[in-house]
Amino acid sequence: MEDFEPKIIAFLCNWCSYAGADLAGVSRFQYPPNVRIIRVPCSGRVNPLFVLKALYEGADGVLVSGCHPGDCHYQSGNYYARRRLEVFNNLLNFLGLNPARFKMAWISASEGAQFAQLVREYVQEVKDAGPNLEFVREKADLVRFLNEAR
Amino acid sequence: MLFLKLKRENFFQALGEFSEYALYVPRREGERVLLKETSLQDLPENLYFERTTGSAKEILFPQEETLFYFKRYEPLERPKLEDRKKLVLGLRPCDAHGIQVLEDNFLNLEPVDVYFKRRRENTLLVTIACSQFEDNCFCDSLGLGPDRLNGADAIIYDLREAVGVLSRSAILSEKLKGYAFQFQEVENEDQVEKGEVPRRDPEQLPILSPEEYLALISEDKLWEKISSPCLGCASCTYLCPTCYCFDLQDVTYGPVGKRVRTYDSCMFGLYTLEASGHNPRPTLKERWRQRFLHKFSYIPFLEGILGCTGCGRCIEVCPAGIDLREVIKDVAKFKR
Amino acid sequence: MWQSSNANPYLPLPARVERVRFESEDRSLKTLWISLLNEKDRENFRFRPGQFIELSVPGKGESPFGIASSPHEELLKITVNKTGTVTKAIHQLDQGDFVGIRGPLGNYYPIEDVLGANLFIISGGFAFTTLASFTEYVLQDWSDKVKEIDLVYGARTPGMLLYKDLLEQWRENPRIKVHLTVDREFPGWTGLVGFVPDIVARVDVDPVNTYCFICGPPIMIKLTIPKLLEKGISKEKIYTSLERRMKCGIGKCGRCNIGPKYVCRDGPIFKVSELEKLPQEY
Amino acid sequence: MRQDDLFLTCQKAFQERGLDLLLGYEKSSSGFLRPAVFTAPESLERISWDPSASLNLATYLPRFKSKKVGILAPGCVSRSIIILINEGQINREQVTIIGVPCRGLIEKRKLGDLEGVRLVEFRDVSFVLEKENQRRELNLEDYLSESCLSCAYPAPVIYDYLIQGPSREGSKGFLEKRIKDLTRLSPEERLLYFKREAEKCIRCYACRQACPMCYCESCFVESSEPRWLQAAPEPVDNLIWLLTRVYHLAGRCVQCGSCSRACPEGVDLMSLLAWANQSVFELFQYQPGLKIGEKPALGEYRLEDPDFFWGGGQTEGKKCCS
Repeated sequence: MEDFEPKIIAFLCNWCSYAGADLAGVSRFQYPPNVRIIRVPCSGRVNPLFVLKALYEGADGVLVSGCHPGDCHYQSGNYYARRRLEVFNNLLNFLGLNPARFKMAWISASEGAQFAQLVREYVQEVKDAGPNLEFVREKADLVRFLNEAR
Repeated sequence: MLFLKLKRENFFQALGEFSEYALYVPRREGERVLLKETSLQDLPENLYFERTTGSAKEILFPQEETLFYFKRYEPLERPKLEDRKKLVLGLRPCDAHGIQVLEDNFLNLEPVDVYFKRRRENTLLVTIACSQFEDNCFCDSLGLGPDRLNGADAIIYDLREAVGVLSRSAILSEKLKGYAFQFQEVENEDQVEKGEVPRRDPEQLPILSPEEYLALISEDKLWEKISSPCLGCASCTYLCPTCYCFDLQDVTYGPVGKRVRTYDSCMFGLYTLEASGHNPRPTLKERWRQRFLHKFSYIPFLEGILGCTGCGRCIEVCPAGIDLREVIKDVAKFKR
Repeated sequence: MWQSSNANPYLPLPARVERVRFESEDRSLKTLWISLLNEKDRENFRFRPGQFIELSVPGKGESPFGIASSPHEELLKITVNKTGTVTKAIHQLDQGDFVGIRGPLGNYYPIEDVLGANLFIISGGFAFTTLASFTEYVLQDWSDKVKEIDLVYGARTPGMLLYKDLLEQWRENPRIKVHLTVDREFPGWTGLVGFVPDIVARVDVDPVNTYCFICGPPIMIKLTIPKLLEKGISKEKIYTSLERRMKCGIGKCGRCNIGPKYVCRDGPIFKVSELEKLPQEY
Repeated sequence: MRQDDLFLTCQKAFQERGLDLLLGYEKSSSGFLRPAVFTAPESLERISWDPSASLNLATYLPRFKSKKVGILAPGCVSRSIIILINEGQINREQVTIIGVPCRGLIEKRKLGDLEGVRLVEFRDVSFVLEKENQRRELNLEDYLSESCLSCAYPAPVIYDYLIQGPSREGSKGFLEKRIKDLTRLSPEERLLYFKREAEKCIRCYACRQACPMCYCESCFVESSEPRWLQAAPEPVDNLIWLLTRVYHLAGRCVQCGSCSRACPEGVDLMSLLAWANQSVFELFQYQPGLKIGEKPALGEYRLEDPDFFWGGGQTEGKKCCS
């Protein structure tokens, strides 16, 4: 899988992680372009269904990142996220999903370098895991029709 | 109709004539009995098949079916019709009654449903007369009986050394003839030799006329009583051999998509919920009335046959233990 | 209706949106003019006022809409209220977009059965569509074969009245008496004020020789029928068009029935005398 | 437990509390219990309670928000009631809890070929079935639900009236062992196992409807905007449905087994549910349905909660099952 370029969906909180990603860009920290960012108001806004939906639609990995504990713009959103996503992550592991499919992180607005490092690490993790074939919706017939209809 | 008698070994040989058909029979998989493709060699010698967990409708009306593919931004559609020929062996007479109800809805009432039609034309349904009554089944109480042809193309009777086949399908009759040691045209299915058919004193169920049922439409107390333990799940309707209600949904992938037909259930609140928020069947009371009257009044009205096969699946699976036989009795008490 | 058994009744005919217009002041109602793409489909598509179509937005789904144009118009007209997934998608459509049409479906207002009589057409809100088609059709083709025509049409506000161009034309037309009403007083509004059932009660009609046609929200229909009965009009002479959640539109999918009648196949137009025998599920 | 004790206590509760209705069970023609709504004290003669019950009666409670309701409650049901109260679905004052002892509930599916027979009676550790005039005595323990074999609280946790009688001893083990066995498999094998289970699902939603905690008026699975998954029972779609329902029940499920018994296709729901609860317990030391006034585990937080996020403090001791 040398040339496998994973598609990763990143749900980043508006106040810290999104700003952190922005800083990584502004500071020209290099990181692979495999991440598609979706900005959310808070890591607490991330419904686990977002994660499942992303995988279902074909993402190879999903990253959720928010403010460090104690730094939430809304006081406590990330504490809730921490509980919920950990339980959710546990469930995914028990289900037998490759652990690389879902990652949770804390990135503050000043951690541009860390964001770049996180993405580098995570992209490599997903590359090692290979493409998501196990948790994606059945669409072979639609793909076939698309190719025929072209 | 042709009635044929074949020696057992000849019957299995005769099935070899259907090489262009995929053979489907009920097969046990863990806790469930499913209709599965199988090879001729794997058929049981005694031709005994367990009753399927789900109903036979899936062979002609699958839970999920693509009607057509389309391009989203260009006028292009491509219907998807299934052409696979199937020989389905080992279903029960009650399953065949269910098929008849489906045929009436999809084929006999205009307009014709081309998807169902194509499948029906490509399917040979050969049922086997029951050798015993199953748990909770009550076809005999509905006057249907475990030895009837109903909507099947042919039914098999166990005549000990021989196999009796009553066929109304030209294809089946033609192909089986060469293997039979005896065959004759018959007018009426009661004329044929059926071997040992299970008999019992049927439980007496008071089945009213469609009009009498319809007259109970506004007996709110009755429907409320019946529906009060109901949970509103769809296990009864999804497993029912005559429930044919469906939903249509679009599934997309980039610029293309498909329209998919899936089972739907009158027991769900969303089933009749209108976009405005108005729901003409807001509670389980109305939904139960719909489910019951559809089977016992509307289908008899529109199609001339009973919309219940007496297979008992709904009784077996109901998580609230609602017993349709008792419901039938309760309803009859309200007859005016 | 579908003539040939070989036709696939689930397959929409390809069509194109030719023109769109916001119909109401709050932009919740949008009117679309649609044409069938294929010459042959255009020839075969013959409808009568009261019938409906299933409009597909490919990828979003399908919904039923009453045809609002008169049979003589070249384009099909529908008016769509933005409420759910499909209607939201329809509101996003613009001139040139492709859609799919199945139909015409259902029965129609039986003009042949009511010749020589007075017509009393009653409607409220955006359910005016098929009755607008019917009114225009009667004025065009049957004007000399019916007697008096009264139209009561109401909306919440003047800005929510549909087809103001048509209403304007009819107001000039001596063959029809148009009673427009809104729920309450508005500056500049010179028409009637009050709910449709109350206005209906005030209109003077001949109870013996009048046929009524009602289409509106369920509550309006429920309140209007008694007013007509009070006038002495027989239940046999009141027609109403019903609305239900539909999927297939051809009496197969099971959900739109009221008793043994399917709104999509046996309706949507029923006599009140027929409805009486059915459960009150509408 | 004596039948007359049950009847008299329920009748007493009905009158003393001025109940509008009482949720209990009655015998069906096959001798197995089925839920029944009793609306008059006289009708209570039919009320019955034994291990052939299946549905968790608390499932019905949110339907009767404005009524005074009595309910028969073994341990699991009483815990469901506590959660319903804690989540604001019902008021403590409106429910009258008639605690009943519980010896575990039969999993009808385990009867296999015997299914559909008539249930004659329950004895101390066994029960008697009749099929075609043949009687068979079966050991109760062998036919109990998986959930009951791992039930820590068979006796009611709260009650207003209590019917005396022996309850099964609280025991953990069965599902815990199943989980352990599953975690010994490779992730690929586990995923295959759960996918096979999911393939059985016909999306009839009997599990959801039979669950007292699934009281949402609209469920994500039927949402059209956004549409999370298809209505068609595709394997991955089914998996998302099962998984998300389990996630929604993490730390709220009392493992009554009502959903599992309701499933017409025999999908293994209990493993996932038990795992979710076990996770919640190991992470937050939380057990659902034991205390009135408690918030659900995922509806609160503590500053010192374990933190396995990248960039967070803790990365060691991360529980993973492979």
